[in-house]
Amino acid sequence: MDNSPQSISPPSVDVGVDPISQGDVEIETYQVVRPDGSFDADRVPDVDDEALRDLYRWMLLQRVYDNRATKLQRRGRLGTVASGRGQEAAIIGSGFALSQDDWIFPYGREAGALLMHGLSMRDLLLYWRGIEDASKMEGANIFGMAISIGSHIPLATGKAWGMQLAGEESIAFANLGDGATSTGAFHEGMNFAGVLDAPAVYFCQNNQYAISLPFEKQTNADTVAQKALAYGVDGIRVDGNDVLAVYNAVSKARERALEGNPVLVEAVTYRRGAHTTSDDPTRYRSEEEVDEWEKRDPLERYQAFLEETGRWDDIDEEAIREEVEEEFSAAVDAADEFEERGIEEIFSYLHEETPPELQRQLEEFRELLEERPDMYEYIETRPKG
Amino acid sequence: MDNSPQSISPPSVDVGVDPISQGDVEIETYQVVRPDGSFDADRVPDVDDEALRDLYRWMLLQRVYDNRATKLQRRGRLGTVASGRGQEAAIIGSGFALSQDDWIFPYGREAGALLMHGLSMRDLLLYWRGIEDASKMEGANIFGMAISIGSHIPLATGKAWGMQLAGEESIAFANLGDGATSTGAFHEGMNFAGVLDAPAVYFCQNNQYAISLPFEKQTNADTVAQKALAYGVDGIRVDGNDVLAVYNAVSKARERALEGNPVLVEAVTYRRGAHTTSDDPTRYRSEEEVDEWEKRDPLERYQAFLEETGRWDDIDEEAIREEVEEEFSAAVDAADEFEERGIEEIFSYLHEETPPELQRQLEEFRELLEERPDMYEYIETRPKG
Amino acid sequence: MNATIIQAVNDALHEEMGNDEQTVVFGQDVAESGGVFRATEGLKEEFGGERVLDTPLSEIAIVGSAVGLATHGFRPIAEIQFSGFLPPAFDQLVTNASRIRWRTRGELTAPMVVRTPYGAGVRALEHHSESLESIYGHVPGLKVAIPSTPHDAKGMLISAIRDPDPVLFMEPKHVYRSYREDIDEGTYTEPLGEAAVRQEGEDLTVISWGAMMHQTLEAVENLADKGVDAEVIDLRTISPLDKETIVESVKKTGRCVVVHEAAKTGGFGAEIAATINDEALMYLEAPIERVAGFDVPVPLLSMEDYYIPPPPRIEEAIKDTVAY
Amino acid sequence: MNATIIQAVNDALHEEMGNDEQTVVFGQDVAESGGVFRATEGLKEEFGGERVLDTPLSEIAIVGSAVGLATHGFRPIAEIQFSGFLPPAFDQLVTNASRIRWRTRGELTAPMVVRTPYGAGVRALEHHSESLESIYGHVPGLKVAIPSTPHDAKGMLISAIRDPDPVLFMEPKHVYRSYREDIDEGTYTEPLGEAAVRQEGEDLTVISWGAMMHQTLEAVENLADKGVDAEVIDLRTISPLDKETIVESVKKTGRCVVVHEAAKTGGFGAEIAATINDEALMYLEAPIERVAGFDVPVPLLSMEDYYIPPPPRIEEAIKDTVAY
Ligand SMILES: Cc1ncc(C[n+]2csc(CCOP(=O)(O)OP(=O)(O)O)c2C)c(N)n1
Ligand SMILES: Cc1ncc(C[n+]2csc(CCOP(=O)(O)OP(=O)(O)O)c2C)c(N)n1
Ligand SMILES: [Mg+2]
Ligand SMILES: [Mg+2]
Repeated sequence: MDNSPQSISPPSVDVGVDPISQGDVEIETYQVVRPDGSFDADRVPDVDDEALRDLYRWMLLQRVYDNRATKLQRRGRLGTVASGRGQEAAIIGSGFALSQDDWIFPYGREAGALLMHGLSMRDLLLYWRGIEDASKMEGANIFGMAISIGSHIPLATGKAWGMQLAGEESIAFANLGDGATSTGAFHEGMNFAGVLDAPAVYFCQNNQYAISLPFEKQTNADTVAQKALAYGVDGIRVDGNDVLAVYNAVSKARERALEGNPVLVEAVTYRRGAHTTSDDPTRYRSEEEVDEWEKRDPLERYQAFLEETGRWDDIDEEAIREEVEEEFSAAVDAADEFEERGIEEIFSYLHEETPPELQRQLEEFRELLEERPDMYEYIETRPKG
Repeated sequence: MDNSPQSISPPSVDVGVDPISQGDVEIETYQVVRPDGSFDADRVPDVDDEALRDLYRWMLLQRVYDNRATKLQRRGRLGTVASGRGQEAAIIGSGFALSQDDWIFPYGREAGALLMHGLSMRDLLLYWRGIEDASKMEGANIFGMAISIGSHIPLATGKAWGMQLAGEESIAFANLGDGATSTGAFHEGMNFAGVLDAPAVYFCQNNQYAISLPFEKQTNADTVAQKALAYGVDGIRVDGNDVLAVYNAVSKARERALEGNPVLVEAVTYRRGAHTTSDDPTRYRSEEEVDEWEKRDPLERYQAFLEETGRWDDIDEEAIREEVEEEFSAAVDAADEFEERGIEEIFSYLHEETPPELQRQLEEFRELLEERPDMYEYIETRPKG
Repeated sequence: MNATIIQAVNDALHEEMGNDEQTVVFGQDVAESGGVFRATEGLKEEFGGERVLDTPLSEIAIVGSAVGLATHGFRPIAEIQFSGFLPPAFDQLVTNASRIRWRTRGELTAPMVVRTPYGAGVRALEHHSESLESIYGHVPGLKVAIPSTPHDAKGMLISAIRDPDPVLFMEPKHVYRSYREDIDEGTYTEPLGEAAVRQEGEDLTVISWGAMMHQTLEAVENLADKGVDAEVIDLRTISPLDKETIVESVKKTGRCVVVHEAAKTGGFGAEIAATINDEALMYLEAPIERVAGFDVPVPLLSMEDYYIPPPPRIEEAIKDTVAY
Repeated sequence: MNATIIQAVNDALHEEMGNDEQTVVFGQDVAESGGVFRATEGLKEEFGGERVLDTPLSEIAIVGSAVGLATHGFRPIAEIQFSGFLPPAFDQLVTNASRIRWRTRGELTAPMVVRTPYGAGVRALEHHSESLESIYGHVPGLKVAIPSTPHDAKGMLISAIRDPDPVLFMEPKHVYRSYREDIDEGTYTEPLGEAAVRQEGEDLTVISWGAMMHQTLEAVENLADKGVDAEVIDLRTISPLDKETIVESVKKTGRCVVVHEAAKTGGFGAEIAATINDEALMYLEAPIERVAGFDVPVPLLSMEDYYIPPPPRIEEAIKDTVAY
C-alpha cells in the first residue's frame, strides 16, 4: 500500500461532535454578605458574637500590619515585603476556619493567618529581615515559606498523606495565588492528592494578578475553581472579600478534606497594593480598576454586616487599632533586639551532621575573618545590588 | 490582641456551600459505530468509499506492523518495541484526519499514523533499532519521538504558536497517553496553549494503563476530557475503538484548533498487548479484562460497519494483509542493508559547529580505536545489561 | 545469601521495611508489578498497600510529596523509574528536599531516599541511560550514593533509609544482574561518605564508582599481568566526598586515573582532580587522567557501547599515566 | 553610549529585535511592565504584542514552548525571572532544548536564548540568589554564557540570539546597575566561547566570570600596590570552555586562582582546575586555589554578604598562591 497523503477533506456535514467547554459548567461564587452590606441570613455561620468580633479584629490587624510593614520596608528596615491589602477577608476568613493541628503552607501574604496560628509577630518581621533563625516558624504548625511559587503544593500533599497514614484529624492547608495554578508542581501535587484522598485544602487567593499578569492571561479558564475538575476533587468558588463566605467555604472544604476529599478553593479577591515593595503597579493597571475594587473593601463590607446586625456597637475600632499598632511597635522593638548568631549560622542546619569539607570551610572562614577584620567592613559597606 | 487559637467550631448549620464536583459535568463519549456494529447514519462522515476502505487498510497495517515488530524484537532484531494493538482505531482515525502540513508529535505507539504522514517503514524500524540516523523522521512533518512522557506537550504548544505567528493553516498534533496527563509538562503546555489560542490538538489515547497503573489510579478524574476545563480549552471524549468516531472527533478538533481553540481529545481505548516487549502484563491485570476488550476489537467493529453498508465485498482482506506483510519484509531487508556511520555519528549533530574539546575527544577516540582494535571486540561482546 | 545488586536492593527494602514501620515505598509501578527492574518485588504483598504504593506519572509529585511525608515523621523511599526522568523533579530536590532542614532551622527534616537506576548499557530508549551524578553532587544538602556491589547496595541503602537527611541513591542498572556475591543475611549497614579501597597498590590510584567499577577492575586486572600495581578506590558516595581516602592514596602513589560514565566536562572527575590538586599537588608525578563519557548525550542503543568507556580505554589511560 | 549592564541588555534586545523579525521575547512580566529588572523595557511598545509577550507562571512552558517555536523558524528569547526558578524547567533544557538538533540529526534545531539574572547580593528572598552555572555547563548541547561588563553583555547577547543552538544567558544581576561603561551604538557581537584577558601579568593567573569579576579585579588592584602582577581572565563563557586562553596563561604564570560565587564542591572551578591539571600540570608551581561560595544554599538576605567571596578573601588566596 502506498503511503498516501491524508488528503481527504474533513467531514462536511454535521456529524454531531459537540466538544465540552467551560461554558457547560456552572460555577457559582458563594457569598454571604453582598457588597452593599445586605446579607443572606441563612448563611450566617452559627458562631458566637465574640468570634464574629474577632474576625473583624483580625482583619484590622492584617491591614495595620501590612501598612506598618510597608512603611518599615521603605525606611530600609525590612527586606522585600508582600502585602495582603485588599485580601484581608480571604486571609482571615480562611485562617479562622482552621484548627491548631492543621499545617499551613504559607506563600507570603497571609500574615494574619500565621499570627492567628501561633507565630509571633517578632518572628514574622525577622523573617522578612532575612534572619535565618526566624524561619523556624517557632511554636506553630507552619511550614517554611514557599517563595518558589507553586513548589509547596506537592509538599502539602505529602504532609496530608502523612496525616492520613498517621490517622490524625487534621489537614494540610496550602495558601497560593492565581499564578501558582499555572505551575507543573500545582498540577502534579493536586492530582496526586486526588488519587490519595489526602486531607488537604488548596486555598487559592485569586487576586487577579501575578505581578503584572492579569488573570485572563494567566489561563484561559474562567475560574480557578473549575481546575478542580481536572483532578476529580471538589472545587469551591467564593467571594474573597466576604469574610463570612470565606470562613464558611473553608470550613466546608476542611470538613470535606477530613472525609478524604481534597478541595481546591478559589477566593476571588484583589491585590490592592503593589505586588511587593519593589513593584510599581501603575505600569500595568488602571487607577479606575483599583478604585473599583476599593469599593468592595472587605473591612467595610463586614462592618456594614456588623452594623446591620447590631454588633458594631460592641466594637471599639480605635481601641483595636491602637492595640494592634502597639503590638506592631513592640514586635519591631523585639526584632531590633534580636542578636544574630555569628557566621556559624550560615553553615548550620543544612545537615544533621556537618560534613568534614563544610566544617573545614567554616574554620577557614573563621580564621580568615580573624586575619582580615577589614572583611567585616567590606561586607557591611559593599554595594547592595 | 492575643494570638488566640482558632478554636471555634465549624458552622453547624447548613450554610449553603455547594462544591462543584465532576459529577456536575456531563461528558458524552462520542460514537458512530456501536460495539455491535450498528451505527448512527447521521454521523457517518461524508467521505468517498475509497477513504472508508483506506481506513480499514491502515488499521490492518497497524496491526500487522505491531505483530511483526514484536516478533522481530523477540528475535533480538529490534530494541524495545511499544505496540499499538487494540488502539488501531484511535491511531488511524486520528492520523487520517490530519493534513500533510500538520506536525505530529509522536510518543511511540502510532506507527500507522507516522507512515501515513510520510515516514518510511524502514526508518521507523531503524529508529527502534536505535539507529541515530533514522531519528530524522525524514520527509515527514514528524517531531522527534517523545520518550520522556509528557515532555513534548510544551514543544507542541510552541510549534503551534509558530504556525500561528507564521499565519499558516496547519496544526500541531500531539499524541500522548493517559499517563502523560499527570505530568507538569502537560499542564503547563496545555495551559499556555489555551492562553495563546494556539492551533494545537492534544490527542490522548487513554488506553487505561500507564505500564501497570490503571487509569483510576492515574487520576481521580473520571475522564481525561474534563481536564480541558482546567485550561478553558475544548474537550472531546470519543470511543477510541470506533475509527469513524475518532476520525470525526479529530476532524472537528482540527477545525476548532485552526479557529484558535486548542482541543484536548480523549480517545477511550485499551492497550491489549504488553506495555512494551519488556513488560509482563499478567502481573497487574486479569485475563477477563483483556478478553472483555478483545470483544470491542476496532477492526472487527469497523468490518461490521463495512459489511452492513455493503462495502466489505470490495475489500480483499487477504490481499491487503499479504501486501502489508511484504511491505514489512521489504522494510526489514532495507533496514538490514542500512550501513551505520562510524563513530563520528556519536559526535555529530549536537552542535552546528563541533566545539574544540568535543572535536578532540573524537580524534582521541579514533586514535585509540586504531591503537586498540580489540576495543571493537570488547564493545561487541560486552554484557548487554 | 548469594545475590545480584538488584536482589540486594530488594533485600534491603524488605529488611528495613520490616525494621521500621514508618517506611513507605512508592513510585511508578513499584507495587502491583514490583518495579520495572523488580527492585520492589514482594513488598506490597508483605507490607500492604498503605506502605507500598503505585503513583501517577508525576515525578514532581513523587519527590515533592516525599518531602512533605518525611516532615511528618515517615521515611519515604521513592523510586524514579530511570534517572533520565529525575530532571522533571530537579526543582523539588534543589528547592525543597535539600533545604527543608535548612529553611526551617532544623524544625522540619526530610529523611528520605530517592532511588533511581542510572547509566547506559541496557539497550533501552533515549533518556534511559543518563549519569548526572555530578549535577546532584553540586546541590548542597543532598547526599548522593552510588554502590557498585551487592554487599554495598544492601548496606548503603539501609544507611540511606536511616539517614536523617535526603539521599539520592543511584543504582548502576547496567550491572543490576551481571555480578553476584555472597551478602550477609539480615540487617547491616555500610556507611555513606566513606570510599572503599578495593585493592591496594603502589603505582597509581584508580578511582571509580557504580557500574564503571567493574570495567575499571577488569582493566586493572589486565594490567596486573603487565606489572602495573594499582590501588583501586570505589568512591561509593559522591556527596559527601571522602577526600581523605583519595588524598592519602594519591600521596602514596603520585598518580591517578578517574573513570566515570558521565560526560567529561563538568563530570565528577573534575571535582576529584581539583581536590587532589588542592591537597596533594606536590605529590603528583603525572596529570590526573579522566576517562569519561564524551561530551554528548548517551547515543541510542546501536552505538551506546561506544560511549561507555571500555577496559581498553581505561588501560591506555593507566599505561599513559604510569609511563608519564 | 554610556550604559550599565541592564541597559546594555535592553539595548541588545532592541537592536536584534529590529534586525531580525523572527525574534520573539517572552517570559513573566516582560511585556507590560518591561521586566522586573527593566531588561525588556520598551520592547512591547516598539515591536508589538505579537513579538513581546507576557506568559503564565510556567517555567516548563516558557522553556519548552521556546524549543517548539525555535524549530519553526523563530528566534525565541525567553526570560526566566530569576535563575532560582530555572530548575522547574531543567528537564526541558536537558531533555529537549539541548537535544533537538541531536535527536533529529539536524532536521530540527533550537536557536533560542534563555536569559536569566543569577547570583546573590540584591537583598532578595530565598531562591533569588543562586549560581548554578556548573550544572548547566555539564549539559552537552547547551551553551552557557555569563557576561561581566556592559560591552560584553550587549555583544554576547546579540551573539547568543544569532547562535544556531540554545544558549543559556546568565546575567550578573548584582552588578546590573553598579558599573557603567561606554558601549558602541548599533549592532555588534562578541563571540561566545572566547575568554577575555582583562589584564596581563606574570605572577599568577586569576580567573573569574560574571559578578565576581568585579570583586576579583578589586582584589587584584589592591595587591598591585603590593607588587603582585596578576593576569586576569574573564571566562565569559562556561560552555564551550576556552581552554586555550586558560592553559596558555597558566603555562606562563605557573599559578592560578579561580573565583566563583557558586558552591565550591562541583562548582565550575573544579573543571578549570582539572583542565589545567590535564594540560599544564608540569607548569604549576602552586596548587590552584578555588575561592568560592560555601557548600550551602545562599543565606537569606541578612547574611548573604558573608557568602559572596569579598576582595579580602580573594586577596588572601592570591597572596598564598604567589607565596607558595
Ligand atoms: C517558580 C517561580 N517563578 C517566578 C517567581 C517570581 N514571582 C514571584 S511572585 C510572582 C507572582 C505570583 O503570583 P500569584 O501566584 O498570583 O501570587 P500573588 O503574588 O498574586 O499573591 C512571580 C512570578 C517565583 N517566585 N517562583
Ligand atoms: C517522565 C517519564 N517518567 C517515566 C517514564 C517511564 N515510562 C515509560 S512509558 C510509561 C507509561 C506511559 O503511560 P501512558 O502515558 O498512559 O502511555 P501508554 O504507554 O499507556 O501508551 C512510563 C511510566 C517515562 N518514559 N517518562
Ligand atoms: Mg495573584
Ligand atoms: Mg496509557
